[in-house]
This record gives sequence, structure tokens and C-alpha cells, in this order.
Amino acid sequence: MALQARVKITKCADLGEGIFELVFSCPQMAGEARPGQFVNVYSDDGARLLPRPISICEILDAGQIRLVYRVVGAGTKEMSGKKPGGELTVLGPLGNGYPFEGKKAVLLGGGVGIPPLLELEKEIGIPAAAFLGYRSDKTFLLDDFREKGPVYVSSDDGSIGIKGNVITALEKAVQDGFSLDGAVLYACGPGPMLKGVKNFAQQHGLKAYISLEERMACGIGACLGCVCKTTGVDGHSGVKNARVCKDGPVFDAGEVDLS
Amino acid sequence: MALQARVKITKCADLGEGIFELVFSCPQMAGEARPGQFVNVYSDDGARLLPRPISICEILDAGQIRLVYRVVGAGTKEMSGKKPGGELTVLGPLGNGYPFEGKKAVLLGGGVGIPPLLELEKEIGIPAAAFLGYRSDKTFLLDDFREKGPVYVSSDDGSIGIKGNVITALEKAVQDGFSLDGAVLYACGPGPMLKGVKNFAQQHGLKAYISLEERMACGIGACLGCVCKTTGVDGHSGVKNARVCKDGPVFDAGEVDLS
Amino acid sequence: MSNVNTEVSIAGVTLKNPVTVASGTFGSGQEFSEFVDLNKLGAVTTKGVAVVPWAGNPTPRVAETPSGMLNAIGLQNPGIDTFLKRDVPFLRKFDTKIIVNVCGHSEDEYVECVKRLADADVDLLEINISCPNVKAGGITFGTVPEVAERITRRCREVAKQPVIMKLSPNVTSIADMARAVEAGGADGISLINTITGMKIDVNKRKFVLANKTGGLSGPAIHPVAVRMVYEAAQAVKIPIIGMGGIATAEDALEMILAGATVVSVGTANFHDPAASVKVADGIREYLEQTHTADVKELIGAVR
Amino acid sequence: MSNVNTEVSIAGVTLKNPVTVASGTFGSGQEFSEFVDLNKLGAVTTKGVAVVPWAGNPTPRVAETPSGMLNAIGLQNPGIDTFLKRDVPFLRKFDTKIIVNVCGHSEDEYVECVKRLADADVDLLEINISCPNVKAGGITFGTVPEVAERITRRCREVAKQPVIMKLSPNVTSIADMARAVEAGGADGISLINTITGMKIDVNKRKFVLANKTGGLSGPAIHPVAVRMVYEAAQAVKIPIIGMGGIATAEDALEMILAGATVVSVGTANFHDPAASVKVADGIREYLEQTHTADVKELIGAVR
Ligand SMILES: Cc1cc2nc3c(=O)[nH]c(=O)nc-3n(C[C@H](O)[C@H](O)[C@H](O)COP(=O)(O)OP(=O)(O)OC[C@H]3O[C@@H](n4cnc5c(N)ncnc54)[C@H](O)[C@@H]3O)c2cc1C
Ligand SMILES: Cc1cc2nc3c(=O)[nH]c(=O)nc-3n(C[C@H](O)[C@H](O)[C@H](O)COP(=O)(O)OP(=O)(O)OC[C@H]3O[C@@H](n4cnc5c(N)ncnc54)[C@H](O)[C@@H]3O)c2cc1C
Ligand SMILES: Cc1cc2nc3c(=O)[nH]c(=O)nc-3n(C[C@H](O)[C@H](O)[C@H](O)COP(=O)(O)O)c2cc1C
Ligand SMILES: Cc1cc2nc3c(=O)[nH]c(=O)nc-3n(C[C@H](O)[C@H](O)[C@H](O)COP(=O)(O)O)c2cc1C
Ligand code: FES
Ligand code: FES
Repeated sequence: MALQARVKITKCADLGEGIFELVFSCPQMAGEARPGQFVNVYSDDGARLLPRPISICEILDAGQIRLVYRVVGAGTKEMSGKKPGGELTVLGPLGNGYPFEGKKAVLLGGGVGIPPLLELEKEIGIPAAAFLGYRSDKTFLLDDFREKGPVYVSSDDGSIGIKGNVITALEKAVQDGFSLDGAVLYACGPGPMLKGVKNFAQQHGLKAYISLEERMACGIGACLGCVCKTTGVDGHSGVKNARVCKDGPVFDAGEVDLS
Repeated sequence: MALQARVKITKCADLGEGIFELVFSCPQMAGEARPGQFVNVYSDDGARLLPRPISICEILDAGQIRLVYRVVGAGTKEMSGKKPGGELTVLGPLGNGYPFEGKKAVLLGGGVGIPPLLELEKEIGIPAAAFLGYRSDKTFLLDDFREKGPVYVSSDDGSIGIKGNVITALEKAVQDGFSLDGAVLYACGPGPMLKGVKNFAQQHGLKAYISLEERMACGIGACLGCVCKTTGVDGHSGVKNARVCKDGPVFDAGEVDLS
Repeated sequence: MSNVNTEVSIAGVTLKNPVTVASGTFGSGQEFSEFVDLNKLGAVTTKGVAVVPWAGNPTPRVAETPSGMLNAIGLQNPGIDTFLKRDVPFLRKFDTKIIVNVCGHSEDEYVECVKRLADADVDLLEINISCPNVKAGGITFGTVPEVAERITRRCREVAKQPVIMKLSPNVTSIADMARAVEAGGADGISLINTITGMKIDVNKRKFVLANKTGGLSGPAIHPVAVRMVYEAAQAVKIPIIGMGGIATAEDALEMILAGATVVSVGTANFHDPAASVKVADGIREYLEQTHTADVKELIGAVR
Repeated sequence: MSNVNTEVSIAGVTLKNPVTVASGTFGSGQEFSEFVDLNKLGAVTTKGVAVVPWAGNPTPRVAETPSGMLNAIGLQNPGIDTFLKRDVPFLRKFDTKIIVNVCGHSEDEYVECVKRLADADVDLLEINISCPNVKAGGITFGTVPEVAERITRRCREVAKQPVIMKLSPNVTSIADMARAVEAGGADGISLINTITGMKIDVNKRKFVLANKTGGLSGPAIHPVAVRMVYEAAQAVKIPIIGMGGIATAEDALEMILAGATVVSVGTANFHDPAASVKVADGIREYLEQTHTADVKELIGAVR
């Protein structure tokens, strides 16, 4: 059961290059949260009504939830000005989260798609290969992943790791002998990257779970603001539209139409 | 010259019963301010656009301005949540202020009409009789006035001073021998009280300066939102309307139509 | 429970309190039932439903605006069959009235849908002739008095439940529209639907919504909604469901004082999923604090 | 100074940048000249003026609403004599164009006022046929296409300056109104004026404004204004002055991309007296940052 709560902020940090971290305490929410789910963050400014959906990056001890986000507009700007001890209105946990199939996991994260993969790797419990794509050598969360398993870094400008995106890095790794046997892909990142993941999975006959983004209003499946096209008729909608906030954000890549 | 500025708050205090004090630092504004003028306080919430006009209660050392206000709605509620070290957007000094005629001053303040009379008494430089009307014995600024001159207190419920308003107290004092010879009345308070002051002044052949309140948008005389009726055609408007924010808030009681 | 009476009656149907939710902002109640006790609402108004499933518009479908939002969902809905099978039985489990919002691409589609609802266990029909996103023959049904009157009459003829006509605010005279549907036999009026708006992304130099235009809702439009409810209440005798930007009990009370018998909480549900019940609770508190025995005393009390 | 061009031309008059202020929110510039350098504005648009002084409405005249405000000033003005003697000479001291907003209680009053301005040293006339607070014969001039066309034609006949017709948003079709005034010979269109709204004080159970209704302005209405500017731009060939809720350069750029040649900053002046010049500066910065050589490239660029 999701809940809306005014929560206490326990940590705020500037991770550099417009990326921030915010940790808040809400044992009930943290107790129910699963990797790949998200929370809605609400503004304290009465002029901004809609939620900012932010993925759960980590579920920490003592019922805390960690968010890692990029400042892109007024809402995330406001979040970045918060201080420990301050308060935040959040609704969560929302969405379905990543299904874990007990197989070899390959994590593919681009930009602010990286954060949710951290809790996923933690819950999988065994080291997973993480392909992380950044804009440049201004990285974030890199050490968190390195503590857990092998990491393959790429960057748009080539200033760190492989020049290109996570698909470039994955293809290179495969060439270099990285085995995809029995692997399931778990991806989160920008649209073009997710299309790349879907194609890659198809070509290699792999299962891929991808986490989508869409503009949201309710975040709980009621307004039909956030749909994505599906390949088959969706049970809830009666049309080929699934709700990213409720039926997703994680989808089997084969079941969504990214065209 | 008025200016709009983001100023530093130096003191905040809860004076009890919904009355609060806020002191901010702005040497330029403080340097130009006169008693009876006011400042516009702006909300930090994007949904609240219009200014909250608040009278200047005191001009303090080191370029500070003291405001004393009652929490009545969302805007003053927000102000009351501010902390020293925090910031506030203000525009001022605005309005004309009390003219000082070098005669014996009688100050008449009701409720949150009391604050502006404090700076007036300070600038007059000689002790003035202050008639202060409160709702009950929950008073504010009383000691500030007592330090400066004789104070006559009244309260709506009679729990302190004379039961009634400042006019009741003034009439009682006159009966008891308080001399009005050569006196000029300076009043600020709710509408009915100001009507009473105007009548009293007429009856006793006295000059009275009263400070009016009206809903404002610009605060600088441009929008014509805040007009009051005048007895003669007003030079600026070409009709019998003066602007409370610019031509006032202080008017010669004989020149405004309070009916 | 105190001794104030919050019951209101609209077109012969009694609601335990004057609060419902605005169509399209609450799904069919299922998702929100996790956050609010549906038994505490006077009624639940469901998302617009048509005779056949509609796919709606491409995304982005929503955008934030100052104290409001734009939506261009395009009336996506699973069609009347799924609605009757899944949503009505779900809602009937609660002690609340059911208001079914109906949409159509043509007059015949409206009539067809109303017919399909004739034997359904629902309390009121709300006919949305005002959606600014779906047009037929170039016009929006709800902006031409004659067309609105005709649809009303045709729906009324086949309906077994009272028919509430939902009006668009995108008209020169809301009073004329109100009179037209009253003349057509409407049992009540709902207003306002969204005001057509647009947002442009100046960095991408593109419309923010895939549909270019969308409907503006939320607190931003509340003053317009109050005015239109007032104007409609002066123009007709039938009861009014008032909506548009209601986020607090105070907002709802404004609408009631202006002439609404029932109020709907819409966009506010997106900011606070418990908003509807908070509004209902707040109305009760206001009655108690102001020693008002019956909420009905407030309807249209400001003139 | 950089090498981007911010000049625009409207009805043959060249403005150094596309930014003016909305009539009634800036007086005649005098009061605001303490806070902004009027030389930095493309034009100053003055408060509506009539042939004789108007007293306007009783107070309260203004009320705050979510991200907006209501006003019912009732077009108080000192009359054309005082205006010509006091305000025109004041504004002429600055290097900025003068747009005079004209109002009237009857068609003849409009025509009379335009005649009185014929020999005045002002650049453009903006004819406000849209004020929702003042009516003649029960209608607002600006909601009936035939009436709007006729007033336009009559003003055009006697005017020595280009005539911009200012439209009301309280209509079913803004495109029809735009076409009507274009047919009447308008040299340009201004939109939007305020949207009629109402606020009720639930504690006092009274209207907040003495006039009951007032005009809604401010960021709340910006999405509606952008949509109407877009629709008008698609409907007519004459240039558009766009306004409604512009508070930032981004808001102004939205309006320009939707089809406005000039933009007006209104209610935002009340929140920040320097808003108009900040908008002008922000447009220049945007041009520089996006390597756009000429602001004219942006006019109506999103379609
Ligand atoms: C399921 C999900 C999980 C997300 N997780 C993260 C995360 O972990 N870290 C992170 O940095 N970002 C994440 N995002 C993106 C994040 O929601 C946006 O960056 C954020 O909403 C921008 O808000 P703003 O006010 O700063 O920007 P503005 O552009 O001012 O926002 C205006 C409106 O658009 C919406 N919006 C803007 N960008 C997006 C977007 N990309 N997706 C959805 N809505 C958007 C906002 O919510 C708001 O309603 C996630 C998005 C989704 C849908
Ligand atoms: C010249 C002047 C000087 C004032 N000085 C003081 C003072 O020293 N101390 C003090 O406590 N109060 C003073 N007031 C009253 C003060 O402005 C209001 O109490 C305050 O604006 C209320 O804001 P709010 O957001 O809390 O209330 P809300 O009712 O939520 O405000 C809504 C809107 O109405 C306006 N408004 C509400 N009440 C008033 C009012 N009485 N006068 C003008 N506008 C109002 C607000 O500014 C705002 O725009 C003064 C008013 C004026 C005109
Ligand atoms: C996301 C969304 C979907 C909507 N869908 C419908 C609908 O299906 N049928 C309808 O009549 N109105 C629909 N509306 C309009 C609302 O019912 C309501 O009239 C409007 O939003 C104004 O109320 P509000 O400001 O409280 O949201 C929708 C509004 C929103 C925001
Ligand atoms: C206080 C006030 C006074 C106004 N007076 C006039 C006027 O005299 N003539 C006119 O054409 N429009 C008048 N308007 C409308 C504005 O010029 C503008 O069209 C409207 O406010 C929308 O712009 P905004 O949202 O930026 O304020 C007035 C608006 C306000 C808020
Ligand atoms: S955001 Fe409302 S259904 Fe997804
Ligand atoms: S508030 Fe604008 S003239 Fe006084």
C-alpha cells in the first residue's frame, strides 16, 4: 500500500554537475518499497501542483529511502535547496518495480536511469555486471556500484570509459568475451537508449526489462496521463495503452511499442 | 525613492495572540522611511502574487525596519514562519507618512493600527499621549509606548483599561481633564474607529490625520486598485478618488469621505 | 457525528454529503480507494465512458502550469462493456452514489451509451458535451446551444436515470448554454469542464502536449468556475454540480454559496489523493463552527 | 550590446524590442519610472482613457487568486484632457513608443476619443472593446463579431495612428473575433484581456469584490492566452500583441512562438516592478544563447 506522507529529510548532498542526493525517513514506505519502484515528490510551492516522480535509488537502514536526481527544472531545483532536518511531501512506493528472475543480471543504466539499478543489484544479492553511461567523466554512484560487482563505464564524450552509450559498452564487452548466457537485461535510461536495449535483447534472444519515463499527473494509475503504447491490448485499458505509473514503470521490452 | 529588495531578517518574535514582529535590515530603505509609511511584503510562494502592505513600526539602528503584524491569512502566516537569517522580499518605503505639524500630538491606535504610531512618537521627539485600543488584555507594544509618554489603554472586552475603543477612552480622558488645546490627532485602526476619530475631530474642531487600509495590487499608485473616496476632486485621478497607497495611506480626515 | 446535516439531494437522488470527484481525475475509484474511504464521499463520478473503447491521444498528455495543469487525455476509455462488468460492481460495494460520465463522438454514440446504461445499477448520468479535445464536424458539441439542447433531449428520452449535462466554459455565455440544456429537459448541470489552453517548450520550440492544446484545470481556474456556477444558477432552476479548481473546503463552500448543490474535487486529487474526503470533512467543520444546521442553507446564499 | 536584433515592427511602427506593458497595470509609466528605465521598453501602453473622466467601481477592486488576481477597477480614468496634457508629454521624454489604450461606454465615445487623439504625438492606439466590467445595452462590445467589426471600422475612419483592437477572451471563438476586426480594417490585434471571474468570502458570505465579478489575470491564465494568440495568429494576417500572465522571458517567448509580434507584461508588474525590463533582457539573452540572430525568426515559429 502506497501512502502520502510529510517526511523528515535526513541527508542532502550535491554529487556535482547538477546531480543531487536526498535521503528521507519513512519506515512504512521503505518497508514496502522494491527496486524499480518510484516515489512522487511534491513541491511546497502552491503554484506547482504535479508530482515529480523519482526512482528509489536505495532502501537504507532505519526505514530510509535514498533518491538521486538531476536538477532540470523548478521542482528539482526546489528539492536541491532542501536541508537535513527539513521536510518533504512524498507519495510511494509507486509502480511495479523490477521482477527478479533469479538469473544472471546485466544492469544497464544511462544518466539518471542509473540510480534505481543500485537497489536492484543489492536485492539480487549476487554481483551483477553494471553498464553505466554518463555524459562525461563527471560520474555519480560509480563507487556504490564498484563495491558490488563489475562495472563497465561509458561516456558520451569519451572522457571516461568507452566513448558512446551503454549499448556501445555492452557490445564491446561481448566482443571481448563477456558472456550473455542466461542473462536478463535490466535497463533504465533515456528513450533512445531503451530502444537500443530492446533491439540488442531481440538480436541476442534475451529477456529485457526496461523502465520507462512519461509525464505524470496522479502517479497511481487513475488519470491515464502517462500511458505507453503496448504491442497487445492491455487488460486495464481495453486498448493498446499501459500506464507507466501503475502497470510500469518497468516493462518487458517485448511488450511495449517504442516506435 | 522606494526600492524592491531581497532583505535579511534579523529578528522574529511571537508577541502572543497571533501578533508577530519581524525586523529586517535594509539601510537604504530605512534611511528614507518616515513614520506612517509602509512596505509591501511579498510571498515566496509562487501562487501568491500580491503584496501584503505592512506599516513601518520602527526604524531601528543600523538600517533596520521593524514590522508588527497580525496573522490573518496565508501571507502573514508565511511571514510568521520566517526565521532570523532568512530572507524576505520587500518594496518600500511606500505612501506619504504622517505629516508632523510641531503641535501637541494625540496618538490613537486600534489593534494592528497601533504599530505605525510608535515611530511617529519617536520622531515627534516629545512625549505624546497615546490612546491604544486592544481586543482584550492580550496587549502588544504597550511597554514601548509607556517608555515614551502617557498611555491610555482600552479594550473591547474591558479586561484591561477602559471598556470600549480609543474614542471611549479619549472621551473619558477629556471628561477627566485631558486637554485637547492645540492638539492634532494621529490615528490608525479599523474603519469604524477612524470614522469615530473623524467625528470626534469635527466636533472638537481639531485636525486629524488618519491612516486608511484598502486592498492593493501595485502599492505604488499605478493600478488604481486601492482608492478611497475624497470630498473634493483629486488632482491625480480627475475624479473624487485618491490612491491609498500613493496619496495616502495618511489623509486629513476632512478630505476623505468615509461613508 | 455532530448534529449538522450535510445531506443534499440532486434530481431526486440523495447524497450523504455534497462532495463528489470530477470525472477523469479519479479513474473509477479503484486506484484511489487505497487512499480514501469511498464511503465518505457523497458520490463517485467515473471517467468518461463511450460505447466502444477509445485509445485517446498520443503522449505527452499532461503538463504543469501555474497553479494548474493541462490535459489532453483524449477520453481514453475501455468502453461500456468493460465499465459495466468491472467498474460498476466495484463501486457498488461502497455506500456512495455512482455518477457515470458519458462521452461520444457523435450524437448517436451518446444515445447508444445512455441506452446501454439504462439497466445498470448507477444513480446519475453526467453527459460530457464539453470535452475540448474531441470534436465532430469541426465543433465541440457543448458550445452551440441548439446542439446541446438536442443532445440533452435525445439522451433524456432513452435514459432511465436523471441526466446531468456537463457544460464547457469555452463559450461566450454560460447562461445561454445552461438555459439550452434546461429546455432540453436536463435534470441538472455540471460545470465547468476545462478551459482550452496551450503550452510551448521554448527550448525545443515545440508544443508540450502532443495534441497541441489541452484543457486547463486546477486552482488557477477556480475564480472562473465560481463565476460560471453563479451565472448558471441565476439562469436556470435545475440543480448544479460545481467544479473547477476546488482544492479545499473553502473552495467548495465558495462554489456552494455561488449556487452549486454538489461539488466535485478534480485536479486536487493529483496533489493529494485524500483531497476529496478532506473537503467533505472541512465542509462539516465549517457548518459546525458557523452553527449552520444544514448545508442546504448555503446553496446559492450569496447573491 | 551584442549582435542580435530585437527590433520588431507592428503596423508600420518599429519598436526597439518586442516588450510593452499591459494597459492598466503600469499607469501611464510615471509611477513605474522609479523602478525601471522606460527607455528599455519597446513601448509603454497606457491605462485606458475615455473622453470624460470615469470614477470606476467601488472598492474592494482587487483580490488575490491562485497564481492570479481579479480586478474590477471599472476603467477609472482622468479623461482625455488630463491624459493629453499630463501623460503624453511625460512619456515623450523617453525613447520608447506610446500605445494609448482607449475605452468608451458607447460606440460614439470610442470614436470621439480616437478623434481627440488624432493630433496627439502617440504611436499606436489600442482600442479596448473587451473590458468585462463595463457594458452597454447588456453586452460587452467585444463578444459580438458584428459589433466589434463596426467599432473597428468607425475608429479606423477617424484615426490618424494605426489601430490595434484588443479582444476579450470571454468568447466561444477568438478566431471569429479576430477575423471580424481584421475585416473592419484593424491594423493589429491585442489579446487577451482578463477572463471574467468571481471570488466569495466564505466567512462573511459576501462577494470579495464590490462589483461581484472581476477580470482574472496573471500566470494562472497564461496557457489560455497562449492558445488564443495561436488561434488568432492562424486566423488572420495582421500582427498580434500577446499578453496574459507573462512574468518571465520564457512566458514571453512562448507567446512569440505562438504568433505574437509584441508582448505585454501586466500583472507581473505588481509582483516585481522591474518585471517588464527583466523580460526584455531575458529575450535578448535567449537570442544570444540560442544563436538566434533576429527575434522576428521566432514569431509564430511553432505550428
Ligand atoms: C518513473 C520515473 C522515475 C524517475 N526517476 C528519476 C530519478 O531517479 N532521478 C532523476 O533525476 N529523474 C528521474 N525522473 C525524471 C524526473 O521525474 C524529472 O526530471 C522531474 O520531474 C523534473 O521536474 P522539474 O520540476 O525539475 O522539471 P520541469 O521540467 O520544470 O517539470 C515540469 C513538469 O514536467 C514533469 N517532468 C519533467 N521532466 C520529466 C521527466 N523526464 N519524466 C517525467 N516527468 C517530467 C515534472 O514532473 C513536472 O510535472 C523519473 C521520471 C519518471 C517518470
Ligand atoms: C497601508 C497598510 C498598512 C498595514 N499595516 C499593517 C500592520 O502594520 N500590521 C498588520 O498586522 N496589518 C497591517 N495591514 C493589514 C495587512 O496588509 C493584512 O492583514 C495582510 O495583507 C493580510 O494578508 P494575508 O495573506 O495574511 O491575508 P489574506 O486575507 O489571505 O490576504 C489575501 C489578500 O488580501 C489582502 N488583504 C487582506 N487583508 C487586508 C487588509 N486589512 N488590508 C489590505 N489588504 C488586505 C492581502 O494583502 C492579500 O492580497 C496594513 C494594511 C494596509 C493597507
Ligand atoms: C486528467 C483529466 C481528465 C479528465 N477527464 C474528463 C472526462 O473524462 N470527462 C469529463 O467530463 N471531464 C473530464 N475532465 C474534466 C474534469 O472533470 C473537471 O471538469 C475539470 O478538470 C475542472 O475541475 P478541476 O479543476 O477540479 O480539475 C478531466 C480533467 C482532467 C484533469
Ligand atoms: C488592474 C488592472 C487594470 C487593467 N486595466 C485595463 C485597461 O484599462 N484597459 C485594458 O484594455 N486592459 C486592462 N487590463 C487588462 C490587461 O491589460 C491585460 O490584458 C490582462 O491583465 C492580461 O495580462 P496579465 O495577465 O499580464 O495581467 C487591466 C488589468 C489589470 C490587472
Ligand atoms: S500518472 Fe495518472 S495514470 Fe499514470
Ligand atoms: S495599489 Fe495600485 S494604486 Fe494603490
